[in-house]
Amino acid sequence: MPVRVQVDDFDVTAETERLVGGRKDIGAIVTFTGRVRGEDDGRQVAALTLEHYPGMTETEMASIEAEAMARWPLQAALMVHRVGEMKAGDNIVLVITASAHRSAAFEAAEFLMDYLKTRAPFWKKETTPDGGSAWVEARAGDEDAADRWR
Amino acid sequence: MPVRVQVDDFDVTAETERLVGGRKDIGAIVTFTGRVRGEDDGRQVAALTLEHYPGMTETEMASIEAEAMARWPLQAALMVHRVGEMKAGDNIVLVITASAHRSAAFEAAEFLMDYLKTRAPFWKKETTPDGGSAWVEARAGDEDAADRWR
Amino acid sequence: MATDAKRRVRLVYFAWVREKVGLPSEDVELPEDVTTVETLIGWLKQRGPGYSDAFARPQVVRAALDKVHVKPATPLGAVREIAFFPPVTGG
Amino acid sequence: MATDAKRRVRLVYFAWVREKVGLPSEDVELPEDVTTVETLIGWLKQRGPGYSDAFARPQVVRAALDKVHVKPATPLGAVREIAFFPPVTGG
Repeated sequence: MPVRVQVDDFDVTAETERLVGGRKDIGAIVTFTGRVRGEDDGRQVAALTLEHYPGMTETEMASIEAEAMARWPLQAALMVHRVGEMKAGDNIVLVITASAHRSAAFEAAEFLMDYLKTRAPFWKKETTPDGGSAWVEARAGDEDAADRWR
Repeated sequence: MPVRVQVDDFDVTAETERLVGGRKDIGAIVTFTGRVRGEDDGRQVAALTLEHYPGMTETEMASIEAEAMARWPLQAALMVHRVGEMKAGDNIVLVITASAHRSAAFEAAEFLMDYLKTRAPFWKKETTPDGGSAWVEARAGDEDAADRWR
Repeated sequence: MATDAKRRVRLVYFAWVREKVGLPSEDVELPEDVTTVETLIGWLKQRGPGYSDAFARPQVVRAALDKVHVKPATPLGAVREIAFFPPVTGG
Repeated sequence: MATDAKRRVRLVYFAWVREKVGLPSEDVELPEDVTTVETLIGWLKQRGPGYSDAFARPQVVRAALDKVHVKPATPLGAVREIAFFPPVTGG
Protein backbone atom coordinates (compact mmCIF):
# COMPACT_ATOMS: atom_id res chain seq x y z
CA MET A 1 0.00 0.00 0.00
CA PRO A 2 1.38 3.41 -0.92
CA VAL A 3 2.93 6.09 1.26
CA ARG A 4 4.62 9.20 -0.10
CA VAL A 5 6.60 12.17 1.17
CA GLN A 6 6.64 15.06 -1.30
CA VAL A 7 7.13 18.80 -1.67
CA ASP A 8 4.27 19.21 -4.15
CA ASP A 9 0.61 19.68 -3.29
CA PHE A 10 -1.84 16.82 -3.84
CA ASP A 11 -5.33 16.58 -5.36
CA VAL A 12 -7.82 14.49 -3.35
CA THR A 13 -9.95 13.41 -6.31
CA ALA A 14 -6.92 12.46 -8.43
CA GLU A 15 -5.31 10.50 -5.57
CA THR A 16 -8.59 8.69 -4.88
CA GLU A 17 -9.04 7.70 -8.52
CA ARG A 18 -5.42 6.51 -8.77
CA LEU A 19 -5.95 4.43 -5.62
CA VAL A 20 -9.39 2.87 -6.25
CA GLY A 21 -10.71 4.12 -9.61
CA GLY A 22 -12.49 1.38 -11.56
CA ARG A 23 -12.79 -0.93 -8.56
CA LYS A 24 -16.29 -2.22 -7.84
CA ASP A 25 -15.69 -3.72 -4.38
CA ILE A 26 -15.53 -0.42 -2.50
CA GLY A 27 -18.57 1.10 -0.83
CA ALA A 28 -16.90 3.67 1.43
CA ILE A 29 -13.99 6.07 0.92
CA VAL A 30 -12.86 8.35 3.73
CA THR A 31 -10.29 11.09 3.17
CA PHE A 32 -8.59 13.26 5.76
CA THR A 33 -6.81 16.43 4.67
CA GLY A 34 -4.73 18.41 7.17
CA ARG A 35 -4.15 22.08 6.37
CA VAL A 36 -1.99 24.90 7.78
CA ARG A 37 -4.14 27.05 10.05
CA GLY A 38 -3.47 30.79 10.19
CA GLU A 39 -3.70 30.69 13.97
CA ASP A 40 -2.37 28.10 16.43
CA ASP A 41 -3.09 28.39 20.17
CA GLY A 42 -3.50 32.16 19.80
CA ARG A 43 -0.33 32.70 17.71
CA GLN A 44 -0.64 34.05 14.16
CA VAL A 45 0.93 31.68 11.64
CA ALA A 46 1.98 32.92 8.20
CA ALA A 47 3.83 29.80 7.09
CA LEU A 48 5.12 26.41 8.20
CA THR A 49 8.33 24.59 7.37
CA LEU A 50 8.02 20.83 7.51
CA GLU A 51 11.23 18.88 8.13
CA HIS A 52 11.46 15.09 8.15
CA TYR A 53 13.87 12.19 8.52
CA PRO A 54 14.26 10.78 5.01
CA GLY A 55 14.20 7.02 4.97
CA MET A 56 12.77 6.64 8.46
CA THR A 57 9.64 8.63 7.53
CA GLU A 58 8.66 6.30 4.70
CA THR A 59 9.44 3.17 6.75
CA GLU A 60 7.42 4.43 9.69
CA MET A 61 4.46 5.46 7.51
CA ALA A 62 4.49 2.09 5.74
CA SER A 63 4.51 0.31 9.10
CA ILE A 64 1.56 2.41 10.38
CA GLU A 65 -0.34 1.65 7.19
CA ALA A 66 0.43 -2.08 7.42
CA GLU A 67 -0.95 -2.05 10.97
CA ALA A 68 -4.19 -0.42 9.76
CA MET A 69 -4.52 -2.96 6.92
CA ALA A 70 -4.13 -5.78 9.48
CA ARG A 71 -6.68 -4.33 11.91
CA TRP A 72 -9.49 -3.32 9.49
CA PRO A 73 -10.89 -4.92 6.32
CA LEU A 74 -9.52 -2.23 4.00
CA GLN A 75 -9.41 -2.56 0.23
CA ALA A 76 -6.83 0.23 -0.03
CA ALA A 77 -5.12 2.99 1.94
CA LEU A 78 -2.87 5.91 1.06
CA MET A 79 -0.83 8.38 3.12
CA VAL A 80 0.80 11.44 1.54
CA HIS A 81 2.73 13.98 3.64
CA ARG A 82 4.20 17.21 2.31
CA VAL A 83 7.55 18.65 3.40
CA GLY A 84 9.17 22.05 2.86
CA GLU A 85 7.48 25.46 2.98
CA MET A 86 3.70 25.83 3.25
CA LYS A 87 1.58 28.88 3.91
CA ALA A 88 -1.67 29.24 5.86
CA GLY A 89 -4.51 27.45 4.04
CA ASP A 90 -2.18 25.01 2.23
CA ASN A 91 -2.54 21.23 2.40
CA ILE A 92 -0.08 19.32 4.63
CA VAL A 93 -1.22 15.73 4.83
CA LEU A 94 -3.65 13.37 3.09
CA VAL A 95 -4.98 10.02 4.31
CA ILE A 96 -7.37 7.92 2.21
CA THR A 97 -9.01 4.68 3.33
CA ALA A 98 -11.35 2.51 1.25
CA SER A 99 -13.48 -0.37 2.45
CA ALA A 100 -16.71 -2.21 1.68
CA HIS A 101 -18.46 -0.45 4.59
CA ARG A 102 -18.10 2.93 6.22
CA SER A 103 -17.22 2.04 9.82
CA ALA A 104 -13.90 0.39 8.84
CA ALA A 105 -12.99 3.29 6.54
CA PHE A 106 -13.72 5.91 9.23
CA GLU A 107 -11.94 4.07 12.05
CA ALA A 108 -8.85 3.25 9.99
CA ALA A 109 -8.52 6.86 8.79
CA GLU A 110 -8.64 8.13 12.39
CA PHE A 111 -6.13 5.49 13.45
CA LEU A 112 -3.74 6.41 10.62
CA MET A 113 -3.86 10.10 11.56
CA ASP A 114 -3.41 9.41 15.29
CA TYR A 115 -0.39 7.18 14.66
CA LEU A 116 1.07 9.47 12.00
CA LYS A 117 0.91 12.39 14.46
CA THR A 118 2.78 10.52 17.19
CA ARG A 119 5.18 8.22 15.29
CA ALA A 120 6.16 9.56 11.88
CA PRO A 121 9.33 11.74 12.10
CA PHE A 122 8.06 15.11 10.87
CA TRP A 123 8.64 18.45 12.61
CA LYS A 124 6.85 21.73 12.05
CA LYS A 125 8.41 25.16 12.43
CA GLU A 126 5.95 28.06 12.43
CA THR A 127 6.74 31.47 10.98
CA THR A 128 4.70 34.37 12.36
CA PRO A 129 3.66 37.39 10.21
CA ASP A 130 6.42 39.51 11.87
CA GLY A 131 9.10 37.05 10.65
CA GLY A 132 9.68 35.24 13.97
CA SER A 133 9.79 31.48 14.00
CA ALA A 134 9.38 28.67 16.53
CA TRP A 135 9.24 24.88 16.51
CA VAL A 136 5.74 23.55 17.20
CA GLU A 137 5.49 21.62 20.47
CA ALA A 138 3.93 18.17 20.55
CA ARG A 139 0.40 18.03 21.99
CA ALA A 140 -0.36 15.70 24.89
CA GLY A 141 -3.80 15.23 23.28
CA ASP A 142 -2.18 13.55 20.28
CA GLU A 143 -0.56 10.93 22.53
CA ASP A 144 -3.92 10.33 24.21
CA ALA A 145 -5.62 9.94 20.82
CA ALA A 146 -3.02 7.37 19.73
CA ASP A 147 -3.26 5.49 23.04
CA ARG A 148 -6.96 4.69 22.57
CA TRP A 149 -6.07 2.21 19.78
CA ARG A 150 -3.91 0.02 22.05
CA MET B 1 -24.76 25.18 5.19
CA PRO B 2 -25.30 23.49 1.85
CA VAL B 3 -27.12 20.28 1.00
CA ARG B 4 -27.85 19.12 -2.53
CA VAL B 5 -29.72 16.36 -4.32
CA GLN B 6 -28.56 15.90 -7.90
CA VAL B 7 -28.41 13.48 -10.81
CA ASP B 8 -24.85 14.45 -11.81
CA ASP B 9 -21.66 13.05 -10.34
CA PHE B 10 -19.54 15.19 -7.97
CA ASP B 11 -15.82 15.93 -7.69
CA VAL B 12 -14.43 15.79 -4.13
CA THR B 13 -11.61 18.29 -4.70
CA ALA B 14 -13.87 20.79 -6.47
CA GLU B 15 -16.57 20.53 -3.78
CA THR B 16 -13.97 20.96 -1.03
CA GLU B 17 -12.48 24.07 -2.65
CA ARG B 18 -15.94 25.57 -3.21
CA LEU B 19 -16.75 24.93 0.47
CA VAL B 20 -13.54 26.04 2.20
CA GLY B 21 -11.04 27.20 -0.45
CA GLY B 22 -9.09 30.26 0.69
CA ARG B 23 -10.09 29.92 4.35
CA LYS B 24 -7.21 29.91 6.84
CA ASP B 25 -9.11 28.78 9.94
CA ILE B 26 -9.46 25.12 8.93
CA GLY B 27 -6.97 22.48 10.03
CA ALA B 28 -8.93 19.33 9.27
CA ILE B 29 -11.16 18.28 6.38
CA VAL B 30 -12.86 14.88 6.35
CA THR B 31 -14.71 13.60 3.31
CA PHE B 32 -16.87 10.51 3.01
CA THR B 33 -17.76 9.15 -0.41
CA GLY B 34 -20.26 6.31 -0.75
CA ARG B 35 -20.09 4.22 -3.92
CA VAL B 36 -22.17 1.49 -5.58
CA ARG B 37 -20.63 -1.90 -4.80
CA GLY B 38 -20.80 -4.62 -7.43
CA GLU B 39 -21.85 -7.11 -4.77
CA ASP B 40 -24.22 -6.68 -1.82
CA ASP B 41 -24.74 -9.47 0.72
CA GLY B 42 -23.71 -12.02 -1.91
CA ARG B 43 -25.95 -10.64 -4.70
CA GLN B 44 -24.33 -9.32 -7.88
CA VAL B 45 -25.28 -5.67 -8.50
CA ALA B 46 -24.97 -4.15 -11.98
CA ALA B 47 -26.73 -0.86 -11.22
CA LEU B 48 -28.76 1.03 -8.64
CA THR B 49 -31.74 3.34 -9.05
CA LEU B 50 -31.99 5.96 -6.32
CA GLU B 51 -35.46 7.40 -5.68
CA HIS B 52 -36.18 10.20 -3.20
CA TYR B 53 -38.97 12.39 -1.82
CA PRO B 54 -38.33 15.82 -3.34
CA GLY B 55 -38.76 18.59 -0.84
CA MET B 56 -38.62 16.36 2.22
CA THR B 57 -35.13 15.11 1.31
CA GLU B 58 -33.58 18.58 1.28
CA THR B 59 -35.40 19.61 4.48
CA GLU B 60 -34.32 16.45 6.27
CA MET B 61 -30.69 16.77 5.09
CA ALA B 62 -30.58 20.42 6.15
CA SER B 63 -31.93 19.49 9.59
CA ILE B 64 -29.33 16.70 10.00
CA GLU B 65 -26.60 19.14 9.00
CA ALA B 66 -27.88 21.83 11.41
CA GLU B 67 -27.75 19.25 14.19
CA ALA B 68 -24.09 18.43 13.37
CA MET B 69 -23.19 22.14 13.30
CA ALA B 70 -24.77 22.55 16.74
CA ARG B 71 -22.98 19.53 18.22
CA TRP B 72 -19.45 20.04 16.88
CA PRO B 73 -17.29 23.14 16.29
CA LEU B 74 -17.46 22.90 12.49
CA GLN B 75 -16.37 25.68 10.17
CA ALA B 76 -18.31 24.15 7.27
CA ALA B 77 -20.22 21.04 6.19
CA LEU B 78 -21.64 19.78 2.91
CA MET B 79 -23.90 16.86 1.96
CA VAL B 80 -24.50 15.89 -1.68
CA HIS B 81 -26.67 12.88 -2.60
CA ARG B 82 -27.18 11.61 -6.13
CA VAL B 83 -30.47 10.25 -7.46
CA GLY B 84 -31.36 8.34 -10.62
CA GLU B 85 -29.38 5.55 -12.27
CA MET B 86 -25.88 4.60 -11.09
CA LYS B 87 -23.71 1.63 -11.99
CA ALA B 88 -21.26 -0.36 -9.87
CA GLY B 89 -18.25 1.81 -8.97
CA ASP B 90 -20.16 5.11 -9.29
CA ASN B 91 -20.37 7.71 -6.53
CA ILE B 92 -23.66 7.93 -4.59
CA VAL B 93 -23.13 10.29 -1.67
CA LEU B 94 -20.60 12.85 -0.46
CA VAL B 95 -20.20 14.32 3.02
CA ILE B 96 -17.55 16.94 3.81
CA THR B 97 -16.80 18.36 7.26
CA ALA B 98 -14.23 21.02 8.09
CA SER B 99 -12.99 22.05 11.53
CA ALA B 100 -9.96 23.48 13.30
CA HIS B 101 -9.06 20.02 14.65
CA ARG B 102 -9.49 16.50 13.36
CA SER B 103 -11.61 14.85 16.07
CA ALA B 104 -14.60 17.16 15.43
CA ALA B 105 -14.33 16.70 11.66
CA PHE B 106 -14.18 12.88 11.94
CA GLU B 107 -17.01 12.58 14.47
CA ALA B 108 -19.31 14.98 12.62
CA ALA B 109 -18.77 13.17 9.30
CA GLU B 110 -19.67 9.82 10.89
CA PHE B 111 -22.72 11.37 12.54
CA LEU B 112 -23.90 12.91 9.24
CA MET B 113 -23.61 9.56 7.45
CA ASP B 114 -25.34 7.64 10.25
CA TYR B 115 -28.25 10.09 10.32
CA LEU B 116 -28.43 10.37 6.53
CA LYS B 117 -28.72 6.57 6.28
CA THR B 118 -31.62 6.37 8.75
CA ARG B 119 -33.56 9.63 8.23
CA ALA B 120 -33.18 11.06 4.73
CA PRO B 121 -35.92 9.74 2.39
CA PHE B 122 -33.90 7.93 -0.27
CA TRP B 123 -34.53 4.39 -1.52
CA LYS B 124 -32.26 2.12 -3.52
CA LYS B 125 -33.39 -0.42 -6.08
CA GLU B 126 -30.71 -2.88 -7.19
CA THR B 127 -30.52 -4.30 -10.70
CA THR B 128 -28.67 -7.61 -11.04
CA PRO B 129 -26.62 -8.52 -14.15
CA ASP B 130 -29.45 -10.82 -15.37
CA GLY B 131 -31.86 -7.86 -15.40
CA GLY B 132 -33.75 -8.69 -12.19
CA SER B 133 -34.36 -5.95 -9.68
CA ALA B 134 -35.18 -5.62 -5.98
CA TRP B 135 -35.53 -2.86 -3.41
CA VAL B 136 -32.68 -2.80 -0.92
CA GLU B 137 -33.75 -3.60 2.63
CA ALA B 138 -32.77 -1.34 5.50
CA ARG B 139 -29.95 -2.67 7.71
CA ALA B 140 -30.49 -2.99 11.47
CA GLY B 141 -26.82 -2.00 11.83
CA ASP B 142 -27.60 1.44 10.41
CA GLU B 143 -30.20 2.07 13.13
CA ASP B 144 -27.67 0.95 15.76
CA ALA B 145 -25.03 3.28 14.32
CA ALA B 146 -27.45 6.23 14.46
CA ASP B 147 -28.56 5.36 18.00
CA ARG B 148 -25.06 5.76 19.42
CA TRP B 149 -25.30 9.56 18.94
CA ARG B 150 -28.37 9.95 21.20
CA MET C 1 -60.42 23.33 2.98
CA ALA C 2 -64.16 24.11 2.94
CA THR C 3 -65.27 22.00 5.89
CA ASP C 4 -63.76 19.57 8.39
CA ALA C 5 -66.17 16.83 7.31
CA LYS C 6 -64.65 16.58 3.79
CA ARG C 7 -60.89 16.70 4.27
CA ARG C 8 -59.07 16.62 0.96
CA VAL C 9 -55.45 15.44 1.25
CA ARG C 10 -52.70 14.39 -1.11
CA LEU C 11 -51.27 10.89 -0.61
CA VAL C 12 -47.78 10.18 -1.97
CA TYR C 13 -46.07 6.79 -2.20
CA PHE C 14 -42.43 5.84 -2.65
CA ALA C 15 -40.32 2.78 -3.56
CA TRP C 16 -42.16 -0.53 -3.20
CA VAL C 17 -45.17 1.13 -1.54
CA ARG C 18 -45.60 3.13 -4.78
CA GLU C 19 -45.13 0.02 -6.92
CA LYS C 20 -47.68 -2.03 -4.94
CA VAL C 21 -50.29 0.75 -4.76
CA GLY C 22 -49.65 1.36 -8.45
CA LEU C 23 -49.66 5.17 -8.19
CA PRO C 24 -47.04 7.78 -7.24
CA SER C 25 -49.69 10.03 -5.69
CA GLU C 26 -53.42 10.69 -5.49
CA ASP C 27 -55.83 13.20 -3.97
CA VAL C 28 -58.46 11.70 -1.66
CA GLU C 29 -61.24 12.85 0.66
CA LEU C 30 -60.86 11.33 4.09
CA PRO C 31 -63.89 10.01 5.99
CA GLU C 32 -64.49 11.62 9.37
CA ASP C 33 -63.35 8.59 11.38
CA VAL C 34 -59.88 8.64 9.78
CA THR C 35 -58.02 10.74 12.35
CA THR C 36 -54.53 9.22 12.67
CA VAL C 37 -51.87 7.65 10.42
CA GLU C 38 -52.96 4.22 11.74
CA THR C 39 -56.66 4.69 10.94
CA LEU C 40 -55.71 6.07 7.52
CA ILE C 41 -53.72 2.89 6.79
CA GLY C 42 -56.72 0.81 7.91
CA TRP C 43 -58.98 2.75 5.53
CA LEU C 44 -56.51 2.50 2.62
CA LYS C 45 -56.23 -1.29 3.02
CA GLN C 46 -59.95 -1.58 2.14
CA ARG C 47 -59.47 0.23 -1.19
CA GLY C 48 -58.14 -2.68 -3.25
CA PRO C 49 -55.60 -5.49 -3.53
CA GLY C 50 -52.68 -3.11 -4.34
CA TYR C 51 -53.30 -1.20 -1.12
CA SER C 52 -53.84 -4.28 1.03
CA ASP C 53 -50.57 -5.68 -0.36
CA ALA C 54 -48.64 -2.44 0.24
CA PHE C 55 -49.88 -2.17 3.83
CA ALA C 56 -49.93 -5.92 4.61
CA ARG C 57 -47.21 -5.37 7.25
CA PRO C 58 -48.06 -1.83 8.39
CA GLN C 59 -45.18 -1.84 10.90
CA VAL C 60 -42.64 -1.74 8.04
CA VAL C 61 -44.31 1.19 6.27
CA ARG C 62 -43.10 4.62 7.39
CA ALA C 63 -45.18 7.78 7.18
CA ALA C 64 -44.54 11.51 6.92
CA LEU C 65 -47.06 14.32 7.45
CA ASP C 66 -46.28 17.38 5.36
CA LYS C 67 -42.72 16.02 4.89
CA VAL C 68 -41.97 15.30 8.57
CA HIS C 69 -41.43 11.73 9.87
CA VAL C 70 -44.27 10.66 12.21
CA LYS C 71 -45.34 7.64 14.27
CA PRO C 72 -48.50 5.61 13.44
CA ALA C 73 -50.50 7.09 16.33
CA THR C 74 -49.91 10.68 15.17
CA PRO C 75 -53.18 12.63 14.58
CA LEU C 76 -53.55 13.87 11.00
CA GLY C 77 -54.68 17.35 12.09
CA ALA C 78 -54.80 19.87 9.24
CA VAL C 79 -52.21 17.97 7.16
CA ARG C 80 -52.16 18.50 3.38
CA GLU C 81 -49.71 15.80 2.22
CA ILE C 82 -49.31 12.31 3.68
CA ALA C 83 -46.41 10.13 2.46
CA PHE C 84 -45.98 6.37 2.84
CA PHE C 85 -42.67 4.62 2.16
CA PRO C 86 -40.39 1.75 3.25
CA PRO C 87 -37.53 2.30 5.72
CA VAL C 88 -35.01 4.59 3.99
CA THR C 89 -31.94 3.08 2.31
CA GLY C 90 -29.92 6.04 1.01
CA GLY C 91 -26.30 6.89 1.68
CA MET D 1 33.51 -2.26 11.28
CA ALA D 2 37.07 -3.28 11.96
CA THR D 3 36.99 -3.64 15.74
CA ASP D 4 34.51 -3.22 18.60
CA ALA D 5 36.85 -0.85 20.41
CA LYS D 6 36.64 1.89 17.76
CA ARG D 7 32.98 2.04 16.80
CA ARG D 8 32.37 4.58 14.06
CA VAL D 9 28.73 5.74 13.86
CA ARG D 10 26.79 8.46 12.11
CA LEU D 11 24.84 10.87 14.32
CA VAL D 12 21.93 12.77 12.76
CA TYR D 13 19.97 15.60 14.32
CA PHE D 14 16.58 17.09 13.46
CA ALA D 15 14.52 20.22 14.20
CA TRP D 16 15.67 22.17 17.28
CA VAL D 17 18.17 19.45 18.26
CA ARG D 18 19.87 20.09 14.90
CA GLU D 19 19.74 23.87 15.39
CA LYS D 20 21.21 23.71 18.91
CA VAL D 21 23.94 21.21 18.00
CA GLY D 22 24.65 23.30 14.93
CA LEU D 23 25.06 20.33 12.57
CA PRO D 24 22.65 18.16 10.57
CA SER D 25 24.91 15.11 10.99
CA GLU D 26 28.42 14.00 11.90
CA ASP D 27 30.51 10.82 12.00
CA VAL D 28 32.02 10.03 15.41
CA GLU D 29 34.02 7.27 17.09
CA LEU D 30 32.32 6.12 20.25
CA PRO D 31 34.36 5.41 23.40
CA GLU D 32 34.04 1.90 24.78
CA ASP D 33 31.93 2.95 27.78
CA VAL D 34 29.22 4.42 25.54
CA THR D 35 26.90 1.42 25.27
CA THR D 36 23.34 2.80 25.38
CA VAL D 37 21.39 5.79 24.07
CA GLU D 38 21.54 7.28 27.59
CA THR D 39 25.31 6.98 27.95
CA LEU D 40 25.74 8.37 24.42
CA ILE D 41 23.70 11.45 25.42
CA GLY D 42 25.89 11.85 28.53
CA TRP D 43 29.02 11.69 26.36
CA LEU D 44 27.61 14.16 23.79
CA LYS D 45 26.73 16.71 26.50
CA GLN D 46 30.47 17.03 27.31
CA ARG D 47 31.32 17.99 23.73
CA GLY D 48 30.40 21.67 23.88
CA PRO D 49 27.72 24.25 24.74
CA GLY D 50 25.57 23.44 21.66
CA TYR D 51 25.36 19.79 22.73
CA SER D 52 24.74 20.55 26.40
CA ASP D 53 21.95 22.95 25.36
CA ALA D 54 20.39 20.42 22.94
CA PHE D 55 20.42 17.65 25.58
CA ALA D 56 19.70 19.88 28.62
CA ARG D 57 16.39 18.06 29.14
CA PRO D 58 17.26 14.60 27.81
CA GLN D 59 13.74 13.29 28.56
CA VAL D 60 12.28 15.47 25.76
CA VAL D 61 14.81 14.30 23.16
CA ARG D 62 13.75 11.21 21.22
CA ALA D 63 16.16 8.73 19.62
CA ALA D 64 16.12 6.27 16.74
CA LEU D 65 18.66 3.52 16.04
CA ASP D 66 19.01 2.78 12.35
CA LYS D 67 15.68 4.57 11.79
CA VAL D 68 13.70 2.74 14.49
CA HIS D 69 12.29 4.54 17.57
CA VAL D 70 14.05 3.38 20.78
CA LYS D 71 13.99 4.10 24.53
CA PRO D 72 16.98 5.72 26.35
CA ALA D 73 18.09 2.44 27.94
CA THR D 74 18.37 0.67 24.58
CA PRO D 75 21.88 -0.82 23.93
CA LEU D 76 23.56 0.62 20.84
CA GLY D 77 24.72 -2.79 19.62
CA ALA D 78 26.06 -2.77 16.05
CA VAL D 79 24.10 0.35 15.09
CA ARG D 80 25.32 2.51 12.21
CA GLU D 81 23.07 5.58 12.42
CA ILE D 82 21.77 7.22 15.59
CA ALA D 83 19.20 10.02 15.30
CA PHE D 84 18.16 12.56 17.93
CA PHE D 85 15.07 14.74 17.56
CA PRO D 86 12.20 16.41 19.47
CA PRO D 87 8.78 14.74 19.83
CA VAL D 88 7.29 14.56 16.34
CA THR D 89 4.76 17.19 15.20
CA GLY D 90 3.70 16.15 11.70
CA GLY D 91 0.22 15.53 10.37
